[in-house]
Amino acid sequence: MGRRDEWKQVQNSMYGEITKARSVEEREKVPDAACGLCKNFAENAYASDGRGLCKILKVGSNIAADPPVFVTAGEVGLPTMFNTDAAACAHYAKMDFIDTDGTEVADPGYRRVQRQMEGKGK
Amino acid sequence: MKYKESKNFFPYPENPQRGDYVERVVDPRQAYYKVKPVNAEDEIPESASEFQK
Amino acid sequence: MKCTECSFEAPVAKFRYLYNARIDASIALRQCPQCQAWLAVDELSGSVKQKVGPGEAPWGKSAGIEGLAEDAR
Amino acid sequence: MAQAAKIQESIEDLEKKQEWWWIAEKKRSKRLDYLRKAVWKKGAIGGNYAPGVKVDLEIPVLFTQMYNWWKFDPPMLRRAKANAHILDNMTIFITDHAQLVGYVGTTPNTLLWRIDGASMVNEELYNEPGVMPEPEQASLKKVADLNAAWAGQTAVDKVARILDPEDAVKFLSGAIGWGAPTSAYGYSGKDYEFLFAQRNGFLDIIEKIDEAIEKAEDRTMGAPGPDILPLYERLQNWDAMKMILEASIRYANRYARLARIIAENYETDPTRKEELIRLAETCEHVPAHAPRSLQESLQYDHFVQVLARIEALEGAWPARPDYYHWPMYHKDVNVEKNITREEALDLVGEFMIRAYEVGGFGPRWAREGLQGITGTWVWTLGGVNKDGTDACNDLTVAFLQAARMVRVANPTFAFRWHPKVADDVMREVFECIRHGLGYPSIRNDPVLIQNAMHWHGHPLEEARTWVHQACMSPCPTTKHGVQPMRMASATANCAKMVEYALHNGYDFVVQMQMGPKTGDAAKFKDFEEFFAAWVKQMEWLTNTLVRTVNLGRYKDPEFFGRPFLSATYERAVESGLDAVSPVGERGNCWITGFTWVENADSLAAVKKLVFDDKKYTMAELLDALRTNWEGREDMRLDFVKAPKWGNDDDYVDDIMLRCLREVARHSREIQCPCGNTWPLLPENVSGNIHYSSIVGALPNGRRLGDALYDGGISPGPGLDKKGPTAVLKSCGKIDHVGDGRAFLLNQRLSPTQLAGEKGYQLWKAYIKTWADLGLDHVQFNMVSDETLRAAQRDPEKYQEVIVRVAGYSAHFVDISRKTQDNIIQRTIQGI
Repeated sequence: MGRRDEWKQVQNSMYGEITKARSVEEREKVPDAACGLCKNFAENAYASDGRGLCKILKVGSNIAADPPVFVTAGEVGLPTMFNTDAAACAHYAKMDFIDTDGTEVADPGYRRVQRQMEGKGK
Repeated sequence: MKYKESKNFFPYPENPQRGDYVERVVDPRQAYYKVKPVNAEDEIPESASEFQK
Repeated sequence: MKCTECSFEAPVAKFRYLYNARIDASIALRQCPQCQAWLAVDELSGSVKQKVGPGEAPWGKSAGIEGLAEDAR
Repeated sequence: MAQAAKIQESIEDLEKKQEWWWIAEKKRSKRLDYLRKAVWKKGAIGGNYAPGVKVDLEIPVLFTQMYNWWKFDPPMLRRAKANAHILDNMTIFITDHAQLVGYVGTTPNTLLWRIDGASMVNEELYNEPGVMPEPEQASLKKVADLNAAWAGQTAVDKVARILDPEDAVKFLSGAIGWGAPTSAYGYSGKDYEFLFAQRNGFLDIIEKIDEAIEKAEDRTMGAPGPDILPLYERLQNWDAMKMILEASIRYANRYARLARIIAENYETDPTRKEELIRLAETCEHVPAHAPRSLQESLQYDHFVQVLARIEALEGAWPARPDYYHWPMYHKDVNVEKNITREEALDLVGEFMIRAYEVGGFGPRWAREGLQGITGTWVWTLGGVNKDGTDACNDLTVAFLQAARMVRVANPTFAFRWHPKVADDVMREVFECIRHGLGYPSIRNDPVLIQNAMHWHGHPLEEARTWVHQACMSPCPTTKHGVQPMRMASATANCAKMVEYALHNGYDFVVQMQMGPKTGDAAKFKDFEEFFAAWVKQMEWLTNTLVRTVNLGRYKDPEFFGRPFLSATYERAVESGLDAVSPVGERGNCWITGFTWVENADSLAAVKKLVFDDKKYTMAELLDALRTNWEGREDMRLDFVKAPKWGNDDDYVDDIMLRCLREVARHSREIQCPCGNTWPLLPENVSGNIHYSSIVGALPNGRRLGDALYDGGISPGPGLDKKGPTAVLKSCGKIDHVGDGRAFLLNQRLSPTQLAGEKGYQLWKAYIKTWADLGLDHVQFNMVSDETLRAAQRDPEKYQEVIVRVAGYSAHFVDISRKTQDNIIQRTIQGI
């Protein structure tokens, strides 16, 4: 696979499926083990619409598959959303606390600024 | 009530079936008049209450 | 390091790093992962100097932590 | 109540305490007081919108209805029809006491939502706390439906699909830059020469369009050939321009009609009735015709700004109001004496307030990077005329006086200083700064005129018309000089240059291989190898951003389309091309360099401690950086103590010059769509705070999480230890013509030291040194630590304290805690 094809794959997984039209119910649901509650989730600082990157899993992983696929080697983290269900993820580690104070500024490691995450912090 | 029955409805001279419906709003910071084009025959929604000045 | 508010004890790095008082002083703000208190920490000794109330105590080269982060001019 | 108590205090007492905001309340007219307090602030508090501010859903619904109806039309025509539908049907309002009208939303507390800009912004809006109009559930459903209709169909979606996928992923990581490669958001210049100097009302422009159509039709109905083929598309563009101008006149007439309805049916006060009738007459005359009075002139300008913003969410407000409104001011106040100077001040003050209330929903990075404001409304004052004579006039002074009465954080002013500026004007400039507004910033007109000629080849006469296109960059207002659209995505997070040079191009924050693999830094044998890696990372970073924005600019007429902006541009009206098309433009691009000075300070620290003194190995340093200096505080302080920019120390200043000259060389290798250069312009707005948890630890002693320096060529806060002259001397080593497009310098001065006549003379002497050294910019904060700390303790009492953040001012209470602290950390220089 050439350079362009490799990055196209990343682009698709970052901006393809993840941004398709969703219902209000899908948008509002935050599972008990959501990626946004995991300390390995880094919120994207450009598109603050809830997408982020996993700090451990790389592109090629699929935590929705049965069995899930975990790829930890590679140059780009796995794109995921704050409310992606991570129940089947072996690397899920719930944060001790999350910071939902939107009047402070970007902190990919700790801050979650989505309305749906309000009240999810300690 | 229909728009055309309100004293706050001002029909367009060239097309009286359409017109401006004026509302007075006093919000926490300022007071203003607002207006938008409506059909004379349409019902005034409850949210657009009549006002007196 | 021990949180002066809730007594949570862990290595300094476990306390969320927030930001510095000024770049040329060894005082930094950290947040306790257990009680979320903001703490003024001496990074040289790894000890809490005092709690910083974000809504009350002014912060900067001396405010709120007066005497802890003097101008090193 | 605190306010009632303050009103009792005398102006002298308040002056002594330097509580200028209370003085302003006492001095301004009742009208200005009402209108100033009536504004719903649209700037975000840190990253969130203020309570009560809601997204406008009426406009996106109207737009989507009509845009979908005309799905087979070409871009500009389709947008003209949809936008005309908005102008004909949106709710409009007139605030009590207002003499000027026009807003980008349907009620005063609403934010414009330009739905066709970027799906990811639309998604963000759905998730944003507090901005949905009541009832919230119904609004969420409406927004979800709108988002579904636009998913993948917006301007940014279209650009992202054709970008190289590697560039797209890296740009959208949020690590190296911001902005959006589309004119849906951006900084559009206005062709003031066409509208104001040439006195063209919209009907005059329509006449020109009709002539152009007639000429083109002569050809399309004549002998066939390849040369006539592009004209078919242009004819549709002309139709679009004409259509939106006609709709704009109807929109103004809607205000006229409302004013008359209020006057005739509701208003009982005879004075206000008269005002409303005058307002109606004004809106019947402009924008259809060229203005005849100051009120019409200001109203015309405001309509142009609002109409352009309803078409696209513009992030800047280039303007030169004392120059372009002077003829009508002079006529009304001095010649015909139609209005008094006080009445003129009321209009000027309201003109500023009308701009202050404008705001649209912006993405979080923009809110965090421009905390407290909704865009950089930097208005240009002063300067020279085309023939080089002093352009300052009584309207310049009126703007400076009105600013002290209305005390808005946006717009701010930037003053084009030159040696011929009269002392009484300089005193007015100083008074604004002394009153803590943080503006005007001072710009060196002779240097910047030369700079505009050097980088972009603008002829002297055109260069002399320059206005700030955003915070800092000069742009002429002439037919070929005016830049229709500066897309902000050429805004570089420059600290990443040195960060990537240290980590072989890998970004440990976003966990991605970003820059080129320039080698394991632990194996670098000398400083030159390290510097060479820095140069490669710099070239890669600027190339990536410029490729993105060049493509966005090139494809914008197809992916977005700006009928209104085009209709107000002489060259677009003549050519029938979208104004955003590069054809006919000379080019005036610049790369905004956020977080720039960290490069020089970091490179110098590595040179000193790793390669010269050999106190630490590179491997040790890399280890300390990757663990955020944890447990290495002693080592971190050593790196802080290494030579730092701003102390007149050649060790580090020479490195700064080397860096700048490498970028300047590369600026001529990369080209804009017009074939012109891309010089660097270091400045930060509040991007230094937005990026604080995105840029990793650096060898200047900074940790991940710490605010970056406040920007431009300003020394690190508290690191300029040798006084103000040393700062000026370091900055004066830069060639402010050839090393880049402009260089922002923040300075904090003591309000106590600069009180009274003595203070003015001290400041004037400082400005003389600044000018003699050839610096192009300086701006001042003159609010004491004491006041700022008191404002942190008791924000309710200090709502009106304004500070200079970087290229803009903001209310201190509207910026995040980290930003407030960063401002307090800046050294107060005694001069």
